[in-house]
Amino acid sequence: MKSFVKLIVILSIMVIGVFSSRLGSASDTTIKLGVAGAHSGDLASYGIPTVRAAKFVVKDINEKGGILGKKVELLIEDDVCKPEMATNTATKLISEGVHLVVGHICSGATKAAMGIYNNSNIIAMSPSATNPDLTHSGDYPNFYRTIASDDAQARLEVDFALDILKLKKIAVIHDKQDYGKGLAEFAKNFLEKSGRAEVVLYEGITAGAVDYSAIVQKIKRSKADGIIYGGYHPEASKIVMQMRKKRMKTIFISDDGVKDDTFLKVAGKYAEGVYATGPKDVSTNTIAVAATEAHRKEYGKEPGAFYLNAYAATQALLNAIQKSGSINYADLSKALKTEYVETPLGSISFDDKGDAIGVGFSMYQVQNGVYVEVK
Amino acid sequence: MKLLTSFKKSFLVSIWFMFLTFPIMVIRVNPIEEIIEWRWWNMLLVGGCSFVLSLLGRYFLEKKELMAKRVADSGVIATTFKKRLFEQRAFAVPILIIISFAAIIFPFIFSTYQTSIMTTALIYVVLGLGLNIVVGLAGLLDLGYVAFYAVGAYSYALLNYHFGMGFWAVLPIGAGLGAVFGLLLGFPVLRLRGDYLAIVTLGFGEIIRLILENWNDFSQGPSGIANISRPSLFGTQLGLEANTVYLYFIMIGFMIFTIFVVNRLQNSRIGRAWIALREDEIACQAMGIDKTRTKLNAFALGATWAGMMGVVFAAKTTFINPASFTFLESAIILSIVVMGGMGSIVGVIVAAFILILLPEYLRAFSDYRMLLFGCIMVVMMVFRPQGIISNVRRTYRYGNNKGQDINHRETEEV
Amino acid sequence: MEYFLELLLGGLTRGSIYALIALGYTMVYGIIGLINFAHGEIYMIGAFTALIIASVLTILGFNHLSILVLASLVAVIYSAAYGFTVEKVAYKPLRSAPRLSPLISAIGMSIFLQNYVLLAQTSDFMPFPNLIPDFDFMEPYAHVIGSSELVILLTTAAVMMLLTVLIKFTKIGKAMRATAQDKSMAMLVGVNIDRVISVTFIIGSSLAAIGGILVASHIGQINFYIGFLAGIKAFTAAVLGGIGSIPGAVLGGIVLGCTESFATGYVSSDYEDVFAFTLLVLILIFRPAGILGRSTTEKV
Amino acid sequence: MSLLNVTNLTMDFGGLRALDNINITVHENEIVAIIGPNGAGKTTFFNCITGMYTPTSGDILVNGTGGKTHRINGLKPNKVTEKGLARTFQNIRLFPDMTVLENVMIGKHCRTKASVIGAVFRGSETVQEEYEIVESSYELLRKVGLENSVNNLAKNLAYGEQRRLEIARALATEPVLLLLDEPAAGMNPHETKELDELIVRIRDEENIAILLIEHDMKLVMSLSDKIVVMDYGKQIAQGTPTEIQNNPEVIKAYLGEDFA
Repeated sequence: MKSFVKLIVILSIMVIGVFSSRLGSASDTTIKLGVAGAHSGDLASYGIPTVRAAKFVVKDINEKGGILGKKVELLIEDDVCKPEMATNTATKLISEGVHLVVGHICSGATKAAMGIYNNSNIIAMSPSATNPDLTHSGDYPNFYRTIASDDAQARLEVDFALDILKLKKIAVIHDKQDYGKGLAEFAKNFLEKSGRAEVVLYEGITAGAVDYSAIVQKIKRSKADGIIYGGYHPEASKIVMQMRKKRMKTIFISDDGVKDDTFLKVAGKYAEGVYATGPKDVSTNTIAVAATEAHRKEYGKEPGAFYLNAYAATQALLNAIQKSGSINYADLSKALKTEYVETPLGSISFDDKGDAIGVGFSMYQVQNGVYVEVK
Repeated sequence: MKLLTSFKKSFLVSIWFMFLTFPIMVIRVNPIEEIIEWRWWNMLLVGGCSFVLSLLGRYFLEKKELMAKRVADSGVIATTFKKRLFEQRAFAVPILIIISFAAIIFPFIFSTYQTSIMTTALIYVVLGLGLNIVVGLAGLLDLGYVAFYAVGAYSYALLNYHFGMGFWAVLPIGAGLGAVFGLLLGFPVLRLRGDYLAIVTLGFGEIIRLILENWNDFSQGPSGIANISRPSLFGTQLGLEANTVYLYFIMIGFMIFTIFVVNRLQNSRIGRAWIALREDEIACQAMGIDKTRTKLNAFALGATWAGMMGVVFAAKTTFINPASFTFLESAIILSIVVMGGMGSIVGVIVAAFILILLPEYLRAFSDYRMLLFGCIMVVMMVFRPQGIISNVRRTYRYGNNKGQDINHRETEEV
Repeated sequence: MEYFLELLLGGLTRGSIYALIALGYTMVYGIIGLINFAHGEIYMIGAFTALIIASVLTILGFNHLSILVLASLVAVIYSAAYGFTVEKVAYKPLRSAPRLSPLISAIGMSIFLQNYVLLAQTSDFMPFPNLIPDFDFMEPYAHVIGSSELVILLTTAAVMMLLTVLIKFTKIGKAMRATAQDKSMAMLVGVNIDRVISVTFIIGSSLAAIGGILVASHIGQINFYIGFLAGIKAFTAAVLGGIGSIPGAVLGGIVLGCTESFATGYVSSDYEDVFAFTLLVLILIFRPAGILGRSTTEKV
Repeated sequence: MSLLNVTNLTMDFGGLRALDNINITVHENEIVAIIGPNGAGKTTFFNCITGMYTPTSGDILVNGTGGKTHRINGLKPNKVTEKGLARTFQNIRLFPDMTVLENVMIGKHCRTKASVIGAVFRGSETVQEEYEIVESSYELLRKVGLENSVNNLAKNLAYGEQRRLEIARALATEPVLLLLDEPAAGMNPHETKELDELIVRIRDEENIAILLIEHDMKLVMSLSDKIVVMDYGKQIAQGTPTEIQNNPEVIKAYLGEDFA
C-alpha cells in the first residue's frame, strides 16, 4: 500500500507541475520576450552570453518604465542546441504566451524551431545562427538575425586571400560542425569558381581531439601558402600553435568563431599574424562599450560569444514594439524593416530576407597581441 | 548514541566535501584579467548541504536494509501495490481504464507543449521497449542503439526531400532499413561478449553519425535536412496544433502496438530463447538453440523499432541533423531500460517517462537542470539497483486443462 | 620518410594520452568489472584543478618551477580524492547489484560532474597556463617534435614503469592482482577488498589527472566537456588492448593514436574516427578479447 | 544398434594432448560410465562430442533422430543437440532467473518451430504448439519429481533439485543419448539413490541410452552396463563393472586403495 501512496504523491506532483505551468500563462500585462538557446551541454558557452545580454537590455528598459507602459518579462529556455529540444522549447514558449523570441543559438535548432514560431506568427531573431538558408531560402519569413550569414563571411575571407594576400595554394579546413563546415563549403566553392587559386586540401578535423599534429603535417605537405579555417577558437588555437611550433609560416585566415580574446590568450605569441573576420569594429560605439562594461561589472569578466549581437537583437525587437506600438506580427515586421535602431553593432535595420543591414564583417589581424582591423 | 555517531559521520562527510569542492567551487580565476575571486559562501553551502544529505542518505539506506531484513526474517512478503496491480484482475482493470481515459483526454486539456513533450516521452517509451529486446531480454549490451534511430530518421528525411514520400509510406521502409542495419551490426559482433560487444556497438553508432556528418552529398552534412513534412491524415495536412495531437495519438497507437508485440514475443519460443541466451550462453547452445540466429533476431527486431521511431522523430521535429544522434542519446535509452528493470515492460515505460519528462519539468531549476538529472540517475540506481520494477516471470497453467492454453494469466500485460 | 616519422610521433603523443586515461579504465574494469564512464570527468577535473591552482599561483607571483610542481601535485591529489569519492558514493552501494546498474550510475555521475564544473566554473574555454617550457636544446628539432610532445612521451613512459613496479612488486599491487583474478578467493586469504578498490580508483584517477595536465598544457585550453571525447577514446583504447590488461591499455592507446594519425595523414581526417572504430571492430573480430587480453574460454 | 560410435578421437590444446585415441561405443538402452581421476579428460571428451570443442582428429558418429548416421565432429552444439545428443553440466548451468518450467521449455526449442511472426500473431498452430510445450514440459518435471516447484525460479531450487532439473531440461530436447556430467556430485546418499532410480527409469521408460561421468563408485558399479576408464587423456580399460573391478591396470592407476 505504501508504494501506492508514493505513486499518488508522484502523480499529483506531476499534475501540479503541469497545471502551474499553464496558470503562468494567464496574464498578459507584460511583454514576454523569450530567450532560447543552449544554456547547458557542450555548446552552453555560445548560449549563455545571449541570456546575459537580454537581461541587461530588459533591465534598462524596465527601469525606464518599460515599453508601451508594460514591463518586459524574460522567458529563458534551454534547447541544448538540439533540434528536438528546440521544438519543445519553442512550443513551451508559445504555450507560455511569448510575444517575441531572441534565439535560437545554433542554426540547426533554429531551423527546427522556426516552423513552430511561424505557425503562431511569432518573430524570432537570432544573434548567432549564420546558416544562409535561414534568410535566403524564404522558408522562414519570421526569422531575423543580427549576424551576417556564412556566405558573406566566406566571401570576405576568400576575397581577402585572393586580392590582398594574393594566395595561390589554399588549404580549407573545418571542424565538421554546422557553422565551420558550412563556412568552409562556401569558401571552397568561391575559390573554385574564381579559378585564381587552387584548393590543395579540403578536410574536416574532429573538434575536441587531444592533438592535431597529423593534420598540421598534412597541411605542411600540401605546400599551401594559406589556410582558411571554418570553426571555433579552441581548435584554431591548437592548430596555429602546432604549426608555428613546427616553424610553419603558413598564413591562417579564419572566422568570427576565432576572433575571440581567449584565442589571443591561449595562442599567445603564436597568434601573431593570424587573420580573422569579425563584426565591424565597435570600440568607438558607446553602447557597445557600456554593454561590455556592464557585463564586466556584473560577472567579473569579458562577455562571451555573440554577446553584442544578442544585445542588438534584444534592442531591435523591443524597438520594433516601441515604434509600431503593437505586438502584432505584421506591424512588427514592418517596423523591423523600416525603422533603424541604435545598437552596439551600429545603427541597424533589416532587409526583406531578415538579414541585418549595417551589420557586416571586417578583416582583423593579430598585431602585438590584439586584433586590429585591416583596412 | 546511534544518532550521535551518525551526526559525527555526517559532519566528517561535510568536512570532506568542503575540502573536495574547494578549488572548483570556491576559487574562480580570470586568467585574462588576472583576477581571483574567492567564493567562501559556496563552501558553507556545500558543507551544509552535504551534512544534511549525508544524514538523510544514511537514514534511508538504513531503513532500506531494515526493510529487507524484516522481509527476510518474516519470510512472508506483504501484498504490495505492485503485486496486486499485476496479479489481481479486479485491481488492474480499473487502473488500466483510468490510465487509458487519461491518455485520451490528455491532449485536449493540456497545452500543445505538454502534448508535444508527452509525444517525445512516448517515442522514448517505444525506443526503450525496442532496446529492451536487445539488452533486457537477450542480454546483449548495445551502446550504439541511436544508430538505428538515425537510420530511420534519415530515411524519412531523405526520401521526403528527394521524392516527396509521405510519412506512412516511409514508415515500413524505415523499419526495414533499421532491421537491415541491425543485421549489418549483428554479423561482425556475433563472437563478442559483454563489454567487448558494448564498445563495438558504441563504435558502430559513432561511425554512422560520422558518415552522416561528413558525407555532404548524401546527408547534407552537419547543417542537416529541414522542412520535413509532418504526417498527413488521409492525405490532408493538419495545422500545427492539430498535428501535435495527431502525432500524440499516433504514438499512443505505436506504444500499444509495441507493448502488444514485445509482450507476446517475450512469452514465446523466441523470447524464451533470448532470455536463455542472456542467462547462460553455453547452456543455451547445448539445449539446441541456434545462438547466431537468436542474436541476429534480437538485433534486427530491436533495430526495427528504432528505425520506426526515427521516422516519427523526423516527422515530429521536421528538421534533423547528426547532432541529435550522439552517444549520449544511446546512453539515455540504455538508462531507461536498466532503470526500468531489465526486461520489464511496465518498468521501461515508467523509466522513460521519468527520464524524458524530468529534464522538461526540471526547467524550473533552469541552470541546475542537468546537474539534478545526473544526480537523480545516481540516486535512483543506488536505491533501486534492480530497477524500478523488477521483471516477474510469467507463470503457466498446466496439467489437466485440455483444450487451449490461452487461459493463463499474463503477468505484465498492460 | 620524414612525413611518416612526423605522423608516427604525432600518433605516439596522442596515444600516450589515451594510454594514461585508458589505464584508469582498465584497472577499474580489472578489479570490479565496471566501465567507469565518469573516468573522463575525473580527467577533466584534474585539468581544471591544475588550471585553477596554476592561475592563482601565477597571479600571486610564484616562480615557474614551483607552479609546475604545486599545481600538478594538487591536481593529482584532488583527482584521486574525486575518484575515491565517486566510488564510495556511486559504485560501492551497487556492488551486489545487477551488472548494468553501476554503469548507469556511472553515466549519471558523468553528467553530474560535467554540470558541476560548468556551474561552479564556466562554460567557456579557459586558457591553460603553459606549464611546460620550450626547451632550448629542443630548438634544432622543433620542426619534428615539440617540447610538450617530448614531455608527454617521457612522462608516460616513466608513469608506466612506476605503475609496473607498483603492481608487480608492492604488497598492494599483489593484492590488486589477486582481487582482479578472483575476488572471493582474495577475500578469503585476507585481502581487504574495499581498500584494494579504493586504491585502484585513487591510482587510476591520479593517472587521469597527469594525462589531464599534460594535454591541457599541450593544447593550451580546457573546458568542462573535454572529458567526454577523451573518455570515449581511452575506453576504446582499453578495449582494443584487452580490457583488464595494463600493458594492453598502453598498447591499445598507442595503436589507436597511431591509427588516427596515419588515417589523417594518408587518407583523410574527415574519417579518422571511422578508421579508429573500424580497426577496433576488425581487431575484436579476430581477437575477441583485444590485443593482449586473455581470451577467457569459459570452463564448461 | 550402436547409437554413438567414437573412433580414434584425439584432442590437442596447443602442445598438450588432452585426449589420446579414444574409442567408445554406446548401444541402444545402454548405460555407460566414464571414470577416471580428476584431469583425466572426461569432461573434455564430453565437450568434444557435444560440439563445444572441435576434436583434432578421429570420428564421432551418431545414429540419431531419423535413423540416419551423422558425423558430428565440429558441428555446433545446437546442431549436435538436434541430432539427438543432450547433456548436463558438471557445474550446474541452469537459467537461474527463469522458472523451473521455462527451463524445461527451453529444451523444447529445437523440436518446435514458432517464428517471430508466429509469436506475434499467435495463430492456432502456435497456440497448439505452446500448449504442447507446456504440457510435455510439465510431464517431464513430474517424472523427475519437481512437480511442486514448477513456477519457482530455478535459482531458488535446492542443489539436488537443480541437478534433476538439468536432467529434465536435457530430456526435453528429445535425445536418443543422454550425457550426464557428474550427476551425483554434491548429493547425499539418499539423493544419490533417487538419482540411481531416475536414471534407470529414464533408460527403461524413454528408451534413452545414457553416458555418464561419475566419481561415486557405488553408483557407477550398480548402474552401468559398461565402464570406460580414462587416465591422462588415454583410455586404459573398458568392460563390465566386474571386469573393471578386477582389471589390475585400473586398480593400479585409479581404484588403488579402495578396491585392491
